[in-house]
Amino acid sequence: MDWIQQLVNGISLGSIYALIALGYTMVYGIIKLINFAHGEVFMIGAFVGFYAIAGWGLGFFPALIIAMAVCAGMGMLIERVAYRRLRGSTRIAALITAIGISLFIQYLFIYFRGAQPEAYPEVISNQTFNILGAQISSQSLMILGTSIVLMIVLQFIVHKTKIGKAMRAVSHDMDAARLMGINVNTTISATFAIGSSLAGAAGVFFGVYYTKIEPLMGVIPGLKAFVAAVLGGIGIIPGAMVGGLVLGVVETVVSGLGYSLWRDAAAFVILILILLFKPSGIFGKNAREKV
Amino acid sequence: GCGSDSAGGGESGDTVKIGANLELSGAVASYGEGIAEGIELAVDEINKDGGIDGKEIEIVKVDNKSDAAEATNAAIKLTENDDVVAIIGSATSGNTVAQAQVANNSETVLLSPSGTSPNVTVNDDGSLNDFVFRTSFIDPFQGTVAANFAANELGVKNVAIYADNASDYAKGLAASFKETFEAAGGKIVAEESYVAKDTDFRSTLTRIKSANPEFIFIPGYYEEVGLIVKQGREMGIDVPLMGADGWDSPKLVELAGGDSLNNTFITNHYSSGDPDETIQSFVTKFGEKYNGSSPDAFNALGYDSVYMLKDAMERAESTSDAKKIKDALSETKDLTLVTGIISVDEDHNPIKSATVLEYKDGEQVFKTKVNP
Amino acid sequence: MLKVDGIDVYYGNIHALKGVSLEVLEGEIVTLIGANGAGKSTLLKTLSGLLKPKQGVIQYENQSIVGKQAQTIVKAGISHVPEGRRVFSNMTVEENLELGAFVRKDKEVQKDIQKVYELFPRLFERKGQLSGTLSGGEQQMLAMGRAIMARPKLLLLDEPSMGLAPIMVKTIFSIIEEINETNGTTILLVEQNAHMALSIAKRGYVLETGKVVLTGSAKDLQESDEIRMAYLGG
Amino acid sequence: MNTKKIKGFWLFVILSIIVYFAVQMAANTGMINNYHVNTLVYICINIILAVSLHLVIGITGQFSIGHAGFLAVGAYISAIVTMKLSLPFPIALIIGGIVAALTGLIVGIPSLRLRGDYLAIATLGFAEIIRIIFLNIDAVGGAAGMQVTKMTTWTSAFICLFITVLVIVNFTNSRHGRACISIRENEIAADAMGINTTYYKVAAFAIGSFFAGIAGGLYAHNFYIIQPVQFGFLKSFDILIFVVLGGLGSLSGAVISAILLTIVSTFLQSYPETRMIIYSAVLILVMLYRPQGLLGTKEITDLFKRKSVKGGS
Amino acid sequence: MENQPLLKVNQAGISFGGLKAVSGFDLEIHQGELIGLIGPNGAGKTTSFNLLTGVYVPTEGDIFLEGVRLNGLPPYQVTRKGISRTFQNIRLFNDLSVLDNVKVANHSRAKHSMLSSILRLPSHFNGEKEMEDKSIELLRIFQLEHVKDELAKNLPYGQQRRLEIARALAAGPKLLLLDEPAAGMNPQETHDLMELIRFIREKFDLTILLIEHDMNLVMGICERIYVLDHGQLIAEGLPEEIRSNPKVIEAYLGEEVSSDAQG
Ligand SMILES: Nc1ncnc2c1ncn2[C@@H]1O[C@H](COP(=O)(O)OP(=O)(O)OP(=O)(O)O)[C@@H](O)[C@H]1O
Ligand SMILES: Nc1ncnc2c1ncn2[C@@H]1O[C@H](COP(=O)(O)OP(=O)(O)OP(=O)(O)O)[C@@H](O)[C@H]1O
Ligand SMILES: [Mg+2]
Ligand SMILES: [Mg+2]
Repeated sequence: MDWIQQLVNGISLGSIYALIALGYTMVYGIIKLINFAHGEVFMIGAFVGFYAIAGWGLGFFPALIIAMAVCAGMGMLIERVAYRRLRGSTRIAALITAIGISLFIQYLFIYFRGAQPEAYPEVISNQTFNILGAQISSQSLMILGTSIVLMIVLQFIVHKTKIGKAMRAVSHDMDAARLMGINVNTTISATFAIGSSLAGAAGVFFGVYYTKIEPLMGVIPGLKAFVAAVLGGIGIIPGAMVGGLVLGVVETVVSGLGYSLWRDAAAFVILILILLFKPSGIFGKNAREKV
Repeated sequence: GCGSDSAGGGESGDTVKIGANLELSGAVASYGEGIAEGIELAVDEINKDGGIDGKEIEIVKVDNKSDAAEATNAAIKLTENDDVVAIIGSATSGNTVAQAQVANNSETVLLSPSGTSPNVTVNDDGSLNDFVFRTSFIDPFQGTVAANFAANELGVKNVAIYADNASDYAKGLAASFKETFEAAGGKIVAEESYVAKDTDFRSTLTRIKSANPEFIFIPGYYEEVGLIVKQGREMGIDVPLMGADGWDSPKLVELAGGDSLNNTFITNHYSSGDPDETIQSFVTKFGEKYNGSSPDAFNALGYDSVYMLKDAMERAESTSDAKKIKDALSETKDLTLVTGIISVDEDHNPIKSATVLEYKDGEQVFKTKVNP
Repeated sequence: MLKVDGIDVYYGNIHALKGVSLEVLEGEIVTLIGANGAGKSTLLKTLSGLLKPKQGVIQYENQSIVGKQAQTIVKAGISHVPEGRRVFSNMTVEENLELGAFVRKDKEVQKDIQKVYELFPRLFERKGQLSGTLSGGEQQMLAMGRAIMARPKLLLLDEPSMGLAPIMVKTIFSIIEEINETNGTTILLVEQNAHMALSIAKRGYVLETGKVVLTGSAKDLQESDEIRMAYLGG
Repeated sequence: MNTKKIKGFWLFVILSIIVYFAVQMAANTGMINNYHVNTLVYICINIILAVSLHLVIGITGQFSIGHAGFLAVGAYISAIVTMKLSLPFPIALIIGGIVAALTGLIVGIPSLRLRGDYLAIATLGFAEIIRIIFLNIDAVGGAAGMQVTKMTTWTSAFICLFITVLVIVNFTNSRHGRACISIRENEIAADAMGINTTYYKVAAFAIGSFFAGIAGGLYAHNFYIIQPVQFGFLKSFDILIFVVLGGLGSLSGAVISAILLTIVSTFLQSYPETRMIIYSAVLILVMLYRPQGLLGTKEITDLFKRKSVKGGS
Repeated sequence: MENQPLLKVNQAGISFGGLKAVSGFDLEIHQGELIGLIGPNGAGKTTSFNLLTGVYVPTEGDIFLEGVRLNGLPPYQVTRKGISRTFQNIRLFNDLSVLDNVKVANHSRAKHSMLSSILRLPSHFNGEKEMEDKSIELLRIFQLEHVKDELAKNLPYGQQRRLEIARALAAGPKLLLLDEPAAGMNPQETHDLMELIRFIREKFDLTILLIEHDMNLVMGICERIYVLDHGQLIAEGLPEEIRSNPKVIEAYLGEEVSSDAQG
């Protein structure tokens, strides 16, 4: 087997997962909600990008910006309409609502445009380099680069800026955060806006890289991104990155060995093994409840 | 205690009630939707022309969520509550099998547009499902055609198969391809699978590439095949590729890109570029109804299913007696449809010729026609 | 400075405050004592905007603050040190202090942090430590320091001595007095430890099952027999 | 106290017998047709699933979102028993249940050490693994699935439902059930009170899996074919939704929401374009306006109790 | 045999990461004693309770109950061996009734099996009846019988604290550990609590170890007192000795406390 080639394949796949997982983990980190609708925001991002490029003839970057902006708005809207009311309720109620929102978006979308897929136009040319016998596409390098940059930016926002501090405060204790003069609603909206715009960006990259987009495209990557986030330690930004890459590489290696049908199973086996030996993910702190 | 009364069903006033049990949500919603579009186009046409025997067709559409249990449920609803005389559905073999016994028991005709697995009409134990028919080829036929084409026309010896493992259709094709190709003295150097909804095929393609095949057979649907072709070509796999009717969609060209599709072949029921009148008028009318889009295989099969029923009803001289209609269906002979000129054999499968097409810069070019 | 008139507060069906009225003058230390569940914390939460009263008036510097968001109230100069400290445990001591100054836009935040460190030298020693790993007394200091960072005019303290070692209790109380004296901060102090609270307060209110049952100067209250029996342990 | 519970028990038995015969009569006299009977069977299956998951999530508080995996095990194993080994259907159901329970043990023992979302994702992962295993076994048809003769009837479905509810209610109202509830309420305190928390978590999980397996047997023999795609995570979510929508911790809530949602979903089949939109909208609205679920933690009997007390006094 | 201590802790300790939360902890408690454990915040008092009850496994040293080594036993087994506890932050089963809270603690003393409960065999009814009777009796002692059907979370704070002690007793301990039972109580309530602790000690023939910051309570009822600071014992002795121990005054009591406590 072509090890280097497979590693390259795995990292390209993994960086897509990572890109989606970053937004996932961000939202989770702040309000502890498994936002199943994240995958749908990703889908919306892909379609907005598509319409911007194919419909209005915009270039890649304007399309990316528009998609991110629309998704940021979507994220805030979803939070406002569906999650805010549930802040005081059990997390499982919020989870079911998230599943509901996810289905709702999917089928509303199908209702208005049908279930058939769409093919992304080629907006950035794709060159293939040959390094050490492995084919590396410029697009996959771009995706990897983007995820790393976004990870660093996010890490910076959360740890160094004022809004980031507000986010962390809200995530620890909402009432205490209020007492510091933090506007909890605004902070959570901002979190959703950032997380969702990342999902939107991921959608556009996905479209460019894989060409095919369709209304149910968010389901599987959404789930995989969630797995990646848990793998890395949920709520931890670099963890999402590493989790995504690990997942991508594991899947690729398993397929590369000829067990492509077991690929998803293998990903879950790895996940479960990591959880069993390190119950809070690769980067998670094993915080036991203090008695 | 059912069946005795429902044989007289389907005749409520002066319409012909036909059920459509389709995958309109869930994983393969796009297939079900494609069939539904075809059905609607045909029904519009027929009703405009005065219906069947003066009666308008009324379609009762139900969603089975791409789930076999729901398909059973929906079929029972159609037969018991809506009293349809026939059901068109479903897109996948599994969901069709899930309603086959319901159709037999309630004596309702079941016509599957795209259920290609042999066990749709003939049960695992060899018994025939009296009331169940289909519009499409069965898997072994297309697989055989493709294998013969590869061995004889392209003259390749070492081939790889890359099949959709989540689809019985693709697995059926792969199996018959393998059997025929090996019988013809060829060698399968790699056999790999993917699962529908996958988007990244590079790792397996890398593996296939290192087996150095001269030809790759890729049974599956265009949604994934488009990506496989694109990614394969990017990785420098430039041998001929081949698939079957599941590839047939204008989307394939968009997804893979015209360049990548050069040197690929498919077996199909028909060629949308065929100047044949039936085909061209279908393509035109479809475009008119669905703002300019061109039909894929599901659209065509859904469309044909309605006409196949219409033909049988006219010959049976009944729009309500399911027994007569199923007898007429099993005697279908030389019926000209968009997807070919068909006759139904004793296993309730349509016999029709297959066309082999080649993609040239995104256009399908007629290559040969193979008779069964 | 603060005038509360006849407020009613509910948790769902539970009627936690029933027509409570009280007054705090500028520069005073006022204490609020009462048994468990009397509604002391509820009152403070209402003042700082975490809860909304169903009825009644709350005037702060002659302006109604009823229905205002917590962050607005903080900006107006009321800081609340909640029951159970509620420090942001995964953040460092210094980050907690910075958050205390969240609403401030001026450039003197760093200077004020130094001032807090002067007030609580222990916090300076631990400024880089995650606050969740501090001891209870240290966390209490942090919670108070954090509240001071907002430069409040009125400081609401909810049971600052709860669960603290006797020596810590003393320290905390002397710091409260110090804050009051040096910064001129007005303080509304909720305490179980009525003895200590009355010893530093000017006036006091006694709350029982959601109602004010007694009020007077700290001295009078300390000498009242009822109070001695119920809250000072005879 | 105890006499009241015994009374409730007999009430339940008598009510069940009445419901059973009412449906049976209606079907025999043609008042309801096959479609209705089939819907009722589907409702029974869904109630069994809901109640079995209720034991795991609602009672023991273990957030498992991979229940479809056990459904799949029960379905496939029982189908193998009847179709390949030609044994009678009741035996197939029991074997399906037992194998599902064993699978529950295998899944539960390692993963129940995890908490909250981590447990959720682990159970989801296990369910996917189970599904992929069936997908790769050609003897059971792989992706194409396995044809199964219809054997499930109203009678068999109802008997299974009756037993499931009885067992789970009896379990819940005993010291063992209380042990499980105490784990849900506060695991550390339960441990400190001498409860072997691991044992009870795993026991509840295995019992829940057993009945999910029984439901799987009924399911397989009702719909003519089983395929791995039927047992994906969306199926698990469907079951989870029954439990949460009814009210976590409320058995009657789970039952009622399983009934309601099955009816809603079946009814919406005829509105294919808007079906899932309406379904998801219902879900969202119920959760937004009743986040504690339809019945909260109460049982339907509590509502009667209160009324009768009021009426009596 | 008479002289064997009920509980013997030998050089026990535990670290979290680099932090030695408790180290070299020695403790000896004899049947029937009432012992206090005090120390500054973060001294390791609660942590030592967690060591005794199996919540944490000691990284050094040994713990013996009646000569039986407890190290490494999970909490539920420690409880069955005879140590039960209350928590610093109340941990009741909030959505269970008061009666059921106590019944849960009775659990391990009941015998009827899961099968007998599912099949509703006579042994189930007998077993449940016995549990119920025992629990009600306990509630009566704690004056909680009238609220037995209330949900635990709806009780006022003081009753919650009492319920927690009742629940701990239902587990049938030989040694009862109380972690700040008087926290958040006013002097009057604290006084009542002291009476209650004395009473149950007599009634159930208990040995009690308690953590408390309220010096009135500690000095009032404890026969001996251990003082922890920074995870280590700094003093041990009679209340009067502790009160005047300079180390304790410096680390914990503060100078004037002796006079205050009398007030
Ligand atoms: N979140 C809540 N939900 C419902 N009831 C509450 C809530 N918080 C407090 N209560 C009730 O309101 C009443 C007043 O509670 P509050 O916390 O204000 O009392 P407190 O005087 O501060 O007592 P403590 O000395 O225990 O702190 C109590 O009966 C309490 O049970
Ligand atoms: N699970 C844990 N992880 C890390 N550190 C811990 C853990 N449990 C306790 N500690 C640390 O051990 C030390 C002792 O804590 P402990 O809770 O035993 O104090 P305490 O004496 O009970 O204090 P208090 O009187 O405030 O309750 C503290 O520094 C605490 O932060
Ligand atoms: Mg309070
Ligand atoms: Mg402690």
